[in-house]
Amino acid sequence: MRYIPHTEEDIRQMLDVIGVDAVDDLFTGIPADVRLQRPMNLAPALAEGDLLREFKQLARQNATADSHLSFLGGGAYNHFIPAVIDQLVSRSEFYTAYTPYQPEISQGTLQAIFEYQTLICQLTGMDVANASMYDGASACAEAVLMTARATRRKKVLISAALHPEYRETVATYCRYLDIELVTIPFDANGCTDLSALEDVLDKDVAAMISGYPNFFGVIEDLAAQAPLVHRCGARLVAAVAEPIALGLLKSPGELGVDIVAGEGQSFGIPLAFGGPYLGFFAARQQDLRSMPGRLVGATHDKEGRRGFVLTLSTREQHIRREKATSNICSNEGLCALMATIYLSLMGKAGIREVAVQNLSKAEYARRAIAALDGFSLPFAGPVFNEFVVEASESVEAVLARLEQQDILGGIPLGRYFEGMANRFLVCVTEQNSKAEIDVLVAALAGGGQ
Amino acid sequence: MRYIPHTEEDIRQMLDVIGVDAVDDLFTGIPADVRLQRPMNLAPALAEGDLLREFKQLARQNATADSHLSFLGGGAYNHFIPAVIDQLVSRSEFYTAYTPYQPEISQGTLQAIFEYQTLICQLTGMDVANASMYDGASACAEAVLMTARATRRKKVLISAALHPEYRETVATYCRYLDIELVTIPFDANGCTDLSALEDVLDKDVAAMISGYPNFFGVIEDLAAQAPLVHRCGARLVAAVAEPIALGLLKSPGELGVDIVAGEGQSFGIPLAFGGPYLGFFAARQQDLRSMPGRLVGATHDKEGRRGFVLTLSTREQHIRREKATSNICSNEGLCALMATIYLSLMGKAGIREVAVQNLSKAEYARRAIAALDGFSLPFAGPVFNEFVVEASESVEAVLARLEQQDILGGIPLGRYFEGMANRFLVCVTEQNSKAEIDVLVAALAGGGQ
Amino acid sequence: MTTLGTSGLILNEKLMFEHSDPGRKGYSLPALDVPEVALPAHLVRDQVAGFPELSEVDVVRHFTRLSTWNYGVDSGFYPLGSCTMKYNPKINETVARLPGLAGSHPMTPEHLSQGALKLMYELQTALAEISGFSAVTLQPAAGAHGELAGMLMIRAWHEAQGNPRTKVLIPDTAHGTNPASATLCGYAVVPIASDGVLSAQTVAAHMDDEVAALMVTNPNTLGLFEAEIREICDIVHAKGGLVYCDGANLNALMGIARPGDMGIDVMHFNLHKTFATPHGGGGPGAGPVGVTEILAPFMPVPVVTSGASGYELHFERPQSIGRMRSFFGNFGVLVRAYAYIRTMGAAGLRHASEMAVLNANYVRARLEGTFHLPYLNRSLHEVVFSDRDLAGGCHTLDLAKRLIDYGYHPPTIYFPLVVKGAIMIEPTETESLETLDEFCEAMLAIAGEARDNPELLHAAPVRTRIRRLDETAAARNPRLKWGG
Amino acid sequence: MTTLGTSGLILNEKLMFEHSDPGRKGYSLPALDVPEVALPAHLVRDQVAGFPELSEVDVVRHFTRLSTWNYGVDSGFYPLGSCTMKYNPKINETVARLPGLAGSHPMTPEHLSQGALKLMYELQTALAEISGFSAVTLQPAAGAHGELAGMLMIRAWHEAQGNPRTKVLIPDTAHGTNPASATLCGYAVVPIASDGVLSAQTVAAHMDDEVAALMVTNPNTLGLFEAEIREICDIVHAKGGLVYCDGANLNALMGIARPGDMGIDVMHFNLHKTFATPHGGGGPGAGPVGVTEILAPFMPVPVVTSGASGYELHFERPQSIGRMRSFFGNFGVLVRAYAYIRTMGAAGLRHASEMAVLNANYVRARLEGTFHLPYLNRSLHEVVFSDRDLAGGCHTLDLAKRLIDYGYHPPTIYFPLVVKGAIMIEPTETESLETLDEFCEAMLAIAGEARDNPELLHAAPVRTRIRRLDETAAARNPRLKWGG
Ligand SMILES: Cc1ncc(COP(=O)(O)O)c(C=O)c1O
Ligand SMILES: Cc1ncc(COP(=O)(O)O)c(C=O)c1O
Repeated sequence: MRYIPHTEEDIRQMLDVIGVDAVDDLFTGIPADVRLQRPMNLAPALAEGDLLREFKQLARQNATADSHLSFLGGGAYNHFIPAVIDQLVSRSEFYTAYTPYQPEISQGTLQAIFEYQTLICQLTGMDVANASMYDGASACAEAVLMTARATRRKKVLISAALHPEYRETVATYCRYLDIELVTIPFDANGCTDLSALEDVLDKDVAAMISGYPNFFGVIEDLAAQAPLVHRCGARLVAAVAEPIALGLLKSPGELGVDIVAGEGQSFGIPLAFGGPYLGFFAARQQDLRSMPGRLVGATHDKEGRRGFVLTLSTREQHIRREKATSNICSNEGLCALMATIYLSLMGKAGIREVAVQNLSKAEYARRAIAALDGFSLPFAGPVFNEFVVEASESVEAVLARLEQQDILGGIPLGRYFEGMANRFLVCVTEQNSKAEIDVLVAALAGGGQ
Repeated sequence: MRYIPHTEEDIRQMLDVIGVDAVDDLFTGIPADVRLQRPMNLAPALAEGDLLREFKQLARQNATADSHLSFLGGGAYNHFIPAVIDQLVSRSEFYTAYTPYQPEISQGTLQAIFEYQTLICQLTGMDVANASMYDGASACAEAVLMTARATRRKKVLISAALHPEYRETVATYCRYLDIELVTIPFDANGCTDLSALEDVLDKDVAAMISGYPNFFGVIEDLAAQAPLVHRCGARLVAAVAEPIALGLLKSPGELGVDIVAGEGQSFGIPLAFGGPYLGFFAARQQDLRSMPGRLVGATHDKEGRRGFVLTLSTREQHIRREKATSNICSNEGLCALMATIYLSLMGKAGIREVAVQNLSKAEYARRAIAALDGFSLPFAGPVFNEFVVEASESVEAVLARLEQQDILGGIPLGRYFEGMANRFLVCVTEQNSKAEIDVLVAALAGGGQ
Repeated sequence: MTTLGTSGLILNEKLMFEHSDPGRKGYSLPALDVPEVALPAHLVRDQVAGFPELSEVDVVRHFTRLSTWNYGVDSGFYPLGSCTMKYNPKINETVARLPGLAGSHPMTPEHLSQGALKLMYELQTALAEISGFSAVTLQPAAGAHGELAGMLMIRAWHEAQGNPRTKVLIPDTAHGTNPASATLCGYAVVPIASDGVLSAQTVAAHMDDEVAALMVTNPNTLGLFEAEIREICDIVHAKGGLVYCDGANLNALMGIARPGDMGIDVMHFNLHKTFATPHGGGGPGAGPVGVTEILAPFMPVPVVTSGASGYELHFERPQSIGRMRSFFGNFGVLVRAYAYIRTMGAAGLRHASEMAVLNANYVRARLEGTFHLPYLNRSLHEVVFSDRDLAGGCHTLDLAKRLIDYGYHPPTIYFPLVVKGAIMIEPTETESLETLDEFCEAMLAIAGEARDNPELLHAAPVRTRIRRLDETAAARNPRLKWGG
Repeated sequence: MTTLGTSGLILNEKLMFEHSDPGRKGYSLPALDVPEVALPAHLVRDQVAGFPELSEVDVVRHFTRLSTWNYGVDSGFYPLGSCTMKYNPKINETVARLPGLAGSHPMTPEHLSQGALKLMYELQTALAEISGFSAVTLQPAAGAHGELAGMLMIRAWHEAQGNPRTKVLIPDTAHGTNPASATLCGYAVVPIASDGVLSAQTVAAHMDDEVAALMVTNPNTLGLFEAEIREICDIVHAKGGLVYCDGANLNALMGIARPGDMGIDVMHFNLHKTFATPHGGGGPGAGPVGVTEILAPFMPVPVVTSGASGYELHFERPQSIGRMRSFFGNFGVLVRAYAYIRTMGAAGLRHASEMAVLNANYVRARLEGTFHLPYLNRSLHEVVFSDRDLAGGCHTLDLAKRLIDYGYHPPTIYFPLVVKGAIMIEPTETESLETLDEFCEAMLAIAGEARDNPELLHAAPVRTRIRRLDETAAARNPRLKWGG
């Protein structure tokens, strides 16, 4: 076994030093009645070459943007990933290390996290960001819990236009914590209904949670939500599933948001059938000590040299145990590193340019589809790189027809929203050329005739 | 341009320091009449994502062992490449460095070459090995030149069963150096004809060059050649195109060979349409100072710590210029590193086991094909992992039929040898499962009916 | 003797923001091939203030240099107890990057994701066999996330029985995530004292019908098998409670004993520990959860099933606790773990556990005479010493820092809390006798230094680019971002 | 000021053979699925004596540690003159590894290798346009191999004219490979003196009808343009000779001037220099050769052509010098170079040359007052100083070693031979002003140290894991293998 270095002779020698006769003697502490009395029933071991063949076989059974034209978004986005990222995160000093408990031999990870925290703050307009959460949905759930802690209130409002998986995750986390979740409907623009929000808001409300952009791709009017929410002493949480948008849209911070929880997958992280992704989490100074997750801070060594350490860990489970701000321990370190590299490559100009490309391409597609017979746009609000299309026939039929032409045309919304059986969500990114969009439009048109 | 860091402001500042007004002023040393007065006519620049798409498109137009069953050998072999190799040679300290001129910051490369030299000596049974040559063919040509230098003789005998591209390369190198090349025919075993060899050998002969195994896959009887060659004071050179064989076959050193020149591609180096590969070169102590190429030696620093340096460079072009033992400068360093890693993974047991698998699989295929109507084995000599098949119809027809079934069945020999229009060379490695071999045999049989 | 650690040339590197040069670019995008669109001005921000402007070269050098300040498993021995820092096989990195796996969108229709779903299904099945549970969910992103999922299932089960109960028993050796997870389910945590191992008697004493569950770790964080586990489970079950097992230490047990066979009801796996997936500088990991039949209906949605028309995602599970996150789990991590299981096979996994235990016992045997060993029971995959016998006023922290100078990653320190100045060493099975011997010699040498020249420990590390950092200053005046 | 270089933790590592443990394995092979065959005993060796026995973990750590003792372009500034150590783009590494390119067997029938052949054809065409030659062969594996191919073509052409001639003129600034390559073609080398640049007069004085060729480097190894090149070519041609150009320094000229337009007949490219392919710790490179129309028939076989039925390998070329090697060239390197050209485009390549020249002139301007500059002509892509003005008995070697302590790879030293104590600095265009400033400050600081504290230079490097090595001992008593 190439991963296990022990030779027979090594084992002999080690048993002698330990003073037992056989490896089995090391397990005498395990009572016989709980020991497994048979070999495990697993597929036979594969040599490396056979393993590779088997996994290539599995890989071939998945459609991807290499095999299909893809217009799928909905919380996971097909953005270009510069080759630099994988080559740098493949440096074993990064990916085979663990949490930087020993700062003197973890400065690479620590400085990178410090930079990551800075980039997230710059992007979101927040004061502090943590070192990462599991994903956008769980980060959003942690944000909900944090607002309840910080405000000592137990009611949380959630926009019906928030990503439904985020909503479900929030519900799971709140399930036994006596937090009441109230859904705020959306309006004809596909935006959170402000008057409905105003109606529900009261002094028991800990927070309002809005997508930015929301699940329909629509850019919520956070500037209008913020004063309403703040008036009741509640927190406004923006959940950002597509953070490329932040290269172009007003930052949540500018709009009065208190907490930003989001999904960083768009920042150079592979689609990978849904994970590992990157939950990012940023807040105002006021909530610093309620924050979940790890934080890296700058300090200095004995000789005055700058260095970085994990800090404020009295918030965390390993110190505070049942009183911790979260149970999170391992987070998504390497994904945060990918995002840090992505953002450092894109920089000030690139993040803007890629955002503009997404916006423009989605708009081009949106107009073209809207002009087709049999298709319409149910929501009027401004969108970023996703939009909802309504078909005059069943979405399943439309999408199946597109599949015939190797197009993954969008996400059916019927599974998430009642009354949306004829709607689907189309995403267009900088990866979709005009020619590809034209193919999609023609395919939709072709079927509509 | 992401590879060029200069901003307009940087350029301005630099021009000021230099004391010129414009970048163009730096080129005043180039007379106007040799300057290009138009933009170069090249395809437009591609963004990274488009480049990747374009290269994927090119890549799709090549058949490989992923798309076809491959039985191609002939100097380039489809062996399994452990994933470790690419991940280690992708460490930028290795692949973005150059020749280790500054040993204090090149010890990684230097120690690895020292280990490589050791491994090649162990494998070939030679005393000294250099740091690499371009490939097997050019290494073989350099060996010929070395024997002429060392013996001060001008006639070199070459087995007709040597890889034809090696033979051609030797001819190119010798073209204007007044070295006479004499071909020694092969016999019914597909082996160099010993009596023909004996006939030609005389005191003018600098060397005899034999493949081991030879181009037909046949294991030459070097033990018989050596005394004949040595009797005339000539050198016996073994050219090893498939060094996996050395895991099992007597080492050239044991058989009396003086110089081993070979191709190291089999040792973990991708097929890559023929290069970059790895020329390895090893010799006896007697020829040390005539050797071409770089050598790494052990030494120590001021404080007695072991370290490694380039040594004996008075043989080389940068010191000796027109009197150098070769003109080689850059060699195949990274490929030598790949081979070093490959051999360190395979080790004593692995190199033997993989050799036995190649031998056994080739033999299985050989017997099965020999049993087919319409196919026969023209050569009787013992083979390693390649063998010649004779068809009763044209090879082109046979191979075209196999291609229809996505099989790359072998290399037609008619292009290299007169009278071999009906013969082809089949290679079977550890990568070909029994099932694959059975498919090949069935496909051959199917067409023969 | 030359030590593994020495000093050599290392390059300094500023923060990326300090390298930034206005107008410099590190990206490329194709020219926009559709009309450029503008949003209404009130929606649009200025360029992101403070964002860096770097060339690709700047970025590559920046992170390359940063990496050289780190220490990974590929650098050397990393006996970080409780974290199972075994070797991360390289082929697993390769297969996880196959375009058909890394490029698969989670919203792709199921019939076009059969490879991914099959892999998940097969992994669930293998983990169930290894652990002895009936069903496995792959959704949780890490161990703590698995704990939360598992404890939520326990609570949901109690709710379904009509009484959620109020308390969870947790031994003092437990990891901090255990109480934190229990709290997130609305339970009060009752810490219970163990004497190295938990006695059935103690559990019985605490067990009542307000106790929803006991959370154990087996082997526990002292590296000791909870020998009374079966009896303990019976006691808990008899009072209507359930038993959660923190499976962080499964590396001691593969093929040897199965938590599901011990009476345990729920357990999370740490794929980034037992199943060799890389720790990534702090994640991503994956924390699948195995459950007995009674808890299966409560698993998070969706569940991967195998049906007549292929593999499917099953959403309609009325008793489910719901979703733990978006999509289906840390798939890229699952790919690596599955590759590991397929590479090892049943005998290989068992051999891994055996050698992990052999290695821990060997280190124990070599150090036992010099370092204080608070619990003398037979160790499994890790061993916990204390700093009691360290001379010269030196503490565990000093020893840890001095190990850095010797070229090793220090063990886990000051955990578990029941051992004062704990030094928790988990070698894992991928370390050779040669490595263990060199490490033990370093440990013994440091013990000698503590006696003869304690300043060497207090001053350590001295070979690193920077020396001991002022953590107090960091916490007192938090600087958590550049310029901030 | 903190310098780039500092010292930090580095791990020692033995030779792989010193780690070996009998019976340990680092490989896996599927079980043999056909009957095992044995060869006659007299053909079979014993196991390879001395071969290592290591686990995969051992191997990974071994080479990981070794790598940390190296310095690459990704580590930092590497101004190794004449070698054009520019940044190696990462996407090029990615595309070279695409399975359809990396896995393509060179004996695959042409109609099943159209992607590879197209790439080669397009690269030939692009290189021809960049250099101004009519035809390009991609076969040579490195610059020196290209020189040999080019000089063989020159000789073959002369042979075809009926007189091979006997001599080749080579200026004293030339790289050692130039005379060595000429010798391999059976020519006598006549070194000719230049005064920085070659004068047409000098060439005329040496030119006669025994001279087969002049080998120039343009810009030459002093970084100076051979301004009389056109006249020189005319002189050589007038006497029936041909002009070879060592194209190692093409990075100064892209889009600005083309060797083919200057009267040059043959030139090799160094793709690993000008076209950004990685140097690999000493190769592989690639050394394509461009030729004028009259020499095209002599190019090595096979030649890649584009025909009605697609791209083809053309073998039937009766005047060809033959093959330079097996197969078609260092294809993997060609892939990267082609990717580079497609990324840069015409304007990008020209910009690269401009910025390379700007960078060299900037370094020159900053150091000129302190370091002795033997030739005052306008520099192109590199600048050569001497150590004449270095104080304290310090020489170029001392400066170079001290630069290591400062965190830089030293420049090329003691070449070209015409400058005593040459310090040959080629920054390349991928270095930023910030990097150049820091490097220049280090150079100036070292010049100051030479004056004030020369021992710092003599003792250097002190920050590296090992100090200056005894090269004399290595050569006197060669130990070229382990145990040998
Ligand atoms: C015993 C134990 N339980 C739980 C955890 C938490 O696991 P994770 O970090 O994967 O969330 C750890 C992590 O170190 C652990 O050691
Ligand atoms: C001027 C010059 N010519 C020729 C060469 C030889 O090129 P290669 O090393 O690619 O063979 C070099 C290499 O450094 C060089 O600098």
